Amino acid sequence: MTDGMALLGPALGLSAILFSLGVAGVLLRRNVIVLFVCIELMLNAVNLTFVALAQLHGASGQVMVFFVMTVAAAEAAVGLAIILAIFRHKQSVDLQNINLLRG
Amino acid sequence: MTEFLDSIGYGQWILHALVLLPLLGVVPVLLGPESSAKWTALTVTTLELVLSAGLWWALDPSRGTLQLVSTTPWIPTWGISYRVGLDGISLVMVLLTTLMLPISVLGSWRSITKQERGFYAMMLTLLTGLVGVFLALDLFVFYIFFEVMLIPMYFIIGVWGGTNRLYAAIKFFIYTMAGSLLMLVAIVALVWRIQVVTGLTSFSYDHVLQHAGAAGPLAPWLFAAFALAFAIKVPIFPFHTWLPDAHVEAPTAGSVLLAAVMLKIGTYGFLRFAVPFFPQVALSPAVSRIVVVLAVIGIIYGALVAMVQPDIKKLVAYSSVSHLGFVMLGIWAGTLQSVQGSLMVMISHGFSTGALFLLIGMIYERRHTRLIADYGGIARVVPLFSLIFTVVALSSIGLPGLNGFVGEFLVLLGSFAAFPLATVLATTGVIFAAAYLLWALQRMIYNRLDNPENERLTDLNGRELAIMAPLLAGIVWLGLYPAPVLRRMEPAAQRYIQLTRPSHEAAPVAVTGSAARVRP
Amino acid sequence: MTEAVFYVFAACAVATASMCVLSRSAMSAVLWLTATMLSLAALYVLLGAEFVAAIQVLVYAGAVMVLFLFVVMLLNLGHPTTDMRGPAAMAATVVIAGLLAIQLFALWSYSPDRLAAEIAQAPEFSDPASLFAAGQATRDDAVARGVVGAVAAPLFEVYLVPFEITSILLLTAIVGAVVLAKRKI
Amino acid sequence: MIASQWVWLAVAFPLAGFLVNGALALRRAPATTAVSIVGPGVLLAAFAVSLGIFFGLLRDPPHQPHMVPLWSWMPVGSLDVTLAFQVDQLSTVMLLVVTGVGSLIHLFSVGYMREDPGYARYFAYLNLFVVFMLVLVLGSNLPTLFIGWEGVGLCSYLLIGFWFSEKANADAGKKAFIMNRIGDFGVLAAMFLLWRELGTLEFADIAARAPAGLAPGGAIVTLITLFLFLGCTGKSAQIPLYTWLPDAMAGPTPVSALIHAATMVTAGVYLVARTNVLFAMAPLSSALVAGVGAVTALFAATIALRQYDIKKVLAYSTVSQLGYMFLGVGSAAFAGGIFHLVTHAFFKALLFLGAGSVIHAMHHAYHATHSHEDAQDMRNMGGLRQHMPVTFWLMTIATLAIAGIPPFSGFFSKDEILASAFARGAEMPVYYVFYAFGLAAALLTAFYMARLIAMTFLGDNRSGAEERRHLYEAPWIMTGPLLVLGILSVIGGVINLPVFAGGHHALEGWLEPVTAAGAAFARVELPHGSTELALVGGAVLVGAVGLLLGYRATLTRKTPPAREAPADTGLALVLNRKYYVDEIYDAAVVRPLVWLSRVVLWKGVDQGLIDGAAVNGSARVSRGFGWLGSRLQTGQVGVYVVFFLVGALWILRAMIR
Repeated sequence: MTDGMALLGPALGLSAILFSLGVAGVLLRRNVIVLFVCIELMLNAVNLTFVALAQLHGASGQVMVFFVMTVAAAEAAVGLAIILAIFRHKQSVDLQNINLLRG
Repeated sequence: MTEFLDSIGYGQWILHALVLLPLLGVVPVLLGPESSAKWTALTVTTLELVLSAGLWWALDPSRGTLQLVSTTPWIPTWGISYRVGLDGISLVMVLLTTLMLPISVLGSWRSITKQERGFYAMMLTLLTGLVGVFLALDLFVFYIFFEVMLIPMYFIIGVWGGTNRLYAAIKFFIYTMAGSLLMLVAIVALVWRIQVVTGLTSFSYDHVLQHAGAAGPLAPWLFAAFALAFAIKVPIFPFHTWLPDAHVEAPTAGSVLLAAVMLKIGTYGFLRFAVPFFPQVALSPAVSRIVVVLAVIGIIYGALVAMVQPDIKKLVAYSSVSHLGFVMLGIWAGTLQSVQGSLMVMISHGFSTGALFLLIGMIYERRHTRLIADYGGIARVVPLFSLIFTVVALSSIGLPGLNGFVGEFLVLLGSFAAFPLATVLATTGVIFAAAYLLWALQRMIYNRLDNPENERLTDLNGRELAIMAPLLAGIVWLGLYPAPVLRRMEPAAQRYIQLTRPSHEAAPVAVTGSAARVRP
Repeated sequence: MTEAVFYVFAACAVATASMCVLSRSAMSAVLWLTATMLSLAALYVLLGAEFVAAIQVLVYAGAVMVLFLFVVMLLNLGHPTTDMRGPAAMAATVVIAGLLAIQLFALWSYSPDRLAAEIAQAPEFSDPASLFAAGQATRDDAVARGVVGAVAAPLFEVYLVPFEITSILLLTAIVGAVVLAKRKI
Repeated sequence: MIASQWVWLAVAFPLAGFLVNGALALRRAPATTAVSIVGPGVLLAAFAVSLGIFFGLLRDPPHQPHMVPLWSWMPVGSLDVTLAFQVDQLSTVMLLVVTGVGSLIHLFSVGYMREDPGYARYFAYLNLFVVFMLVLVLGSNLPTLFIGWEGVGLCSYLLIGFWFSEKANADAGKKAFIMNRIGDFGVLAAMFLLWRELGTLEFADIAARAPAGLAPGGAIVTLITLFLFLGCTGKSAQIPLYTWLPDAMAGPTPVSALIHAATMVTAGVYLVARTNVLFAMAPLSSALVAGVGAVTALFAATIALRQYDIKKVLAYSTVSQLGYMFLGVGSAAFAGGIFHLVTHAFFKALLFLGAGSVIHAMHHAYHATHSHEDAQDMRNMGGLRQHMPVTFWLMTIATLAIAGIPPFSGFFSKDEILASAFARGAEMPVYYVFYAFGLAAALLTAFYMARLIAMTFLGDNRSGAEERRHLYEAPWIMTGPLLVLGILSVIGGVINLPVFAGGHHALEGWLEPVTAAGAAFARVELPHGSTELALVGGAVLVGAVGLLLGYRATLTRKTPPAREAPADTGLALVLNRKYYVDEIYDAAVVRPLVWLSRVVLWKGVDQGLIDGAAVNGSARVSRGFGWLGSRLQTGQVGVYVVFFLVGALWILRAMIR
């Protein structure tokens, strides 16, 4: 048992708080960019979980964090490009004005 | 002939060849140029016909059991094997199929002008499905072929059909699919029940047939699922409304195959699967009563509705409902005469309705209308067409001496002992049949020629005569000398009766005491 | 000592994340998030993942967040009044996020001992010691080969194929982003 | 003399003729000469075969029919329907009548139809008809008979609608076929019952097994015979299925002579005689047969009184005479019925051909002057005796024969039927009523026939001055057959001369082996002595009075030509419109059926209920669900997130304890 292992529970709890904050942001905000920011926050919460559990399970947890970061980077790039395209079209980043998925 | 077939090992490879050949034929059709697609398709289907002809001799007519059975393991863990074989009933159905295919390819010769490769590829795939359905002796394989033939037909109607083709194609597809999915559930449930009892998982027809009693209390439900799938296919009133739409919208070849072969898969399914698996349910008084009443309703209802159709294709479609009612009546009556009669109706309906659709297709190519009212008096300009149309219509009416009569007569004669009242009512169908077809005949080819567009009609050409010739020959041959066909089918029909009513003697039932007194 | 440092950075992370969610302008939200990431990087160090912490600072807080800032500035949204949703959404947020927090916060009580006990009860896993052994092996590895080597070994051995796929994903994302963002190609 | 085994030749000749003529008909170029030779030639050959067989039988009358199996038709288990002919006394009589009278009518047709564009087609049909008619009378079992039975119906259909470009003709053909089909339904049902009860469909076996296998007078045998008789009413135009026969006159006149007078329509009588054992065992059915026959005889005769179309008169006369035949066979006088069948074939064929000759002349006259008057309307005729003396005299002979004036053939046969009905009255008094009906019908028959002759041949000519110059006697190819039929009409009675006329009921004796089975159950003892003479005298008197009345009633009044004739009123109108039976059938059966099919079944059940409600209904329900689902897709990401999170919470709740 190292020091870090005692922090497993608190780390997981912190990750829960951060994740819930991210969810709250997604629900609360209408600005698409802020939405993205909140999603990044949620991803970071998950990363924290991975790192915390890596103490038990081995380096796989840390490797996962790399993958998450890569995907997050890709997502940010594409997502922001989409926001740019939408903004050009609608002159707005407000979610209420964006309902292309309407059935 | 038998020696020759033995010498080339015919029995070992023929069934696989019949299933695979059309599928292989798809490749050159798709890869070749657009213009040669129909030639390739014609070659392949004709080859298939020639190959299948040998089955007539390869089958031992003295035995009613399944012959030329060949089994190849496929998915052993689920007890699924590719298992094919045939008896007298499958034999005639396969021959009917392989005969109809080259004819329908020839019938599409001029009428299919767009995406010919796709069309003929579909036709060949359909042939594989149809032949496979009649040969399959494994429930899983049967189900697969059952679906395989559905998809090409969907495209044939949906792509090369008439104006309202999408509605018809989707209706056809969903109707059939609804039934066949239930059937799949029933197949799996039945196999599962049998596995519970015998400890052996097997979709093999023989195994399932032998242990179908294991279904126990599930039997009525399983039978209902099988029956619904086949009833839609037949179609039995009130599951028939896909048929007129599909027929009207389908191109000629589609209508021909639909009527001549695909409808028979429903009745074949009853004969091969549904009734032999669950005879106690199927032939119980309650179910019998329902089926027979529906069959008689189908006969009369189909005829009456056919009578008032303004569209000649719809008329023939409804007449199919009527004819297939006879088949159902005969299957349920369960005497040798009625079962044989049902089989004869299946065959002769293939010939006469197939021929009717071909003829309608030929005249449609010239006038581009199917409305009866648009014709009239054309016997004067197209005498050959009129002659053949009349003969075929008469065969459909059931004129003795032509093929339609033999089956109907045997069905009714055989069914009378079992269901006297229903049979008498069904017999009135012959009156209505005369009414609707003769009325249509009169309005189309007799009367005064008062539409100037009809003046320019040209009579049948050589290709069209070549299409009709084998059908006409069959119509007359089956009408006057059906004995060889009847003898081929008799052992299989006997076996069906033994399977379904082990207690009864298969010989014609003399119910009353008076007849028994007369018999020596 | 370690625990005290942990709670300090944890408090920082929660505070900055809250500011990020609540701050009015997009610009400040991005900046607050960057602060959260830096706090998390510190926590990673405490949890024994030094290399991840470095990457977090360099790539995440550095590169990705700069991308966000670029876009925010590019759009030049000015100072919007607010983009908060109405009271109904607020209530829904409180309910949903609250429930989620309560559910997830159950994880707080997870200690290695409890985990070991639960795993031992579950019939599928035989030996909890084998799980913890993997963690111990990593730490030993880090001592032997350095923090980078401990992560690199599994990354290029076990996860080689996913790693390569990730590179293709990145390439696709680049192309996609260019196609989407350009007016005309 | 020809052995019975060669009887198939009699069928094969016309069949070959049909094939040759059919092939010629499909060619564009007419082949009049070839058709003229082949058409009647094959019939004459068949007649020669028939004669040979007849003489063979005459020399050595068999007690069992000679069976000539052709091939096994429907072998299914114990049912083994063989296509087989049987040659016995009854079938030989029919064979002779069909081929003999048929030959004459074929010859007549050469003259009558020569100029028709469908000449080859006509002979093809006619030959085919003979094929089927021979199959009908020769068939040794019911299914074989049924081939012929339906086959003649088909040919009748084709020949009635021969000039199919007229809707009325095509209508008439269709009506004939469908009405016959109603009757065929009866024959089929009877077959099913027979098969169930006796296990056979062979006539010989039926005759052998029925006495033991069926209860005499029982419900089963009554039902069988009723079904059979339903078939007979269709084929032989008895009430209630008679209305097709008058319409059938739309066909060429020789066709009316052959099919609708001499041969096909008598098939019903033949069938009753063939299955005489069944009818003899079912007195109730026999009474019904006799009753329907008697009523039809009288009913049709009344209609014939007020018809103006010469062929329509003869058509109703045929219906009426067929009624007589059924009165005969219904009175167990099977031989008597067949006797009348034979003599009727002679004189009615003669009448029709004579009428054909008249129509031919009138048609040519009107054609020459481009007039569109009706060549068949008797009001346009009159005084034709001067122009067509041969036809006139021959038709007069036929008239005397049908009116029952001795010594013409009709006298003997009609008298025998009436006497039989009278004799049956001793057992069942209702037969006295039938007898009275028959006698009344005889009076009316004489009346309308005299009217026909008087309107057509006597008095002033009303066809018009111009047309009169174009009226000629028919050529020899037409008058020749008439002459032969005339001779037969005179001497035809000789085949069954009664005792009082110095004979010994030769035909009855000849048919004895066939009718013996029935005779075991029902036998008529014809009255003897004074009763017999009184009956005979009464019948002759009635006939003579009828003739006289008809003659006087027609000639004393001036008949205006058709175009100037005042409309009929009152009873005459009712009779002229045939009691409105066609209209009643149309309103009571045809229209309701079509309405039911179209409005209720097709539009209502099929399109409305099944397709509309059930099929498209389920489609609409699923589309409804789909619409509901699509309403959830607001396009607002926040809403999706809420859904997503609620689901995630739900799953978490299950996972985290």
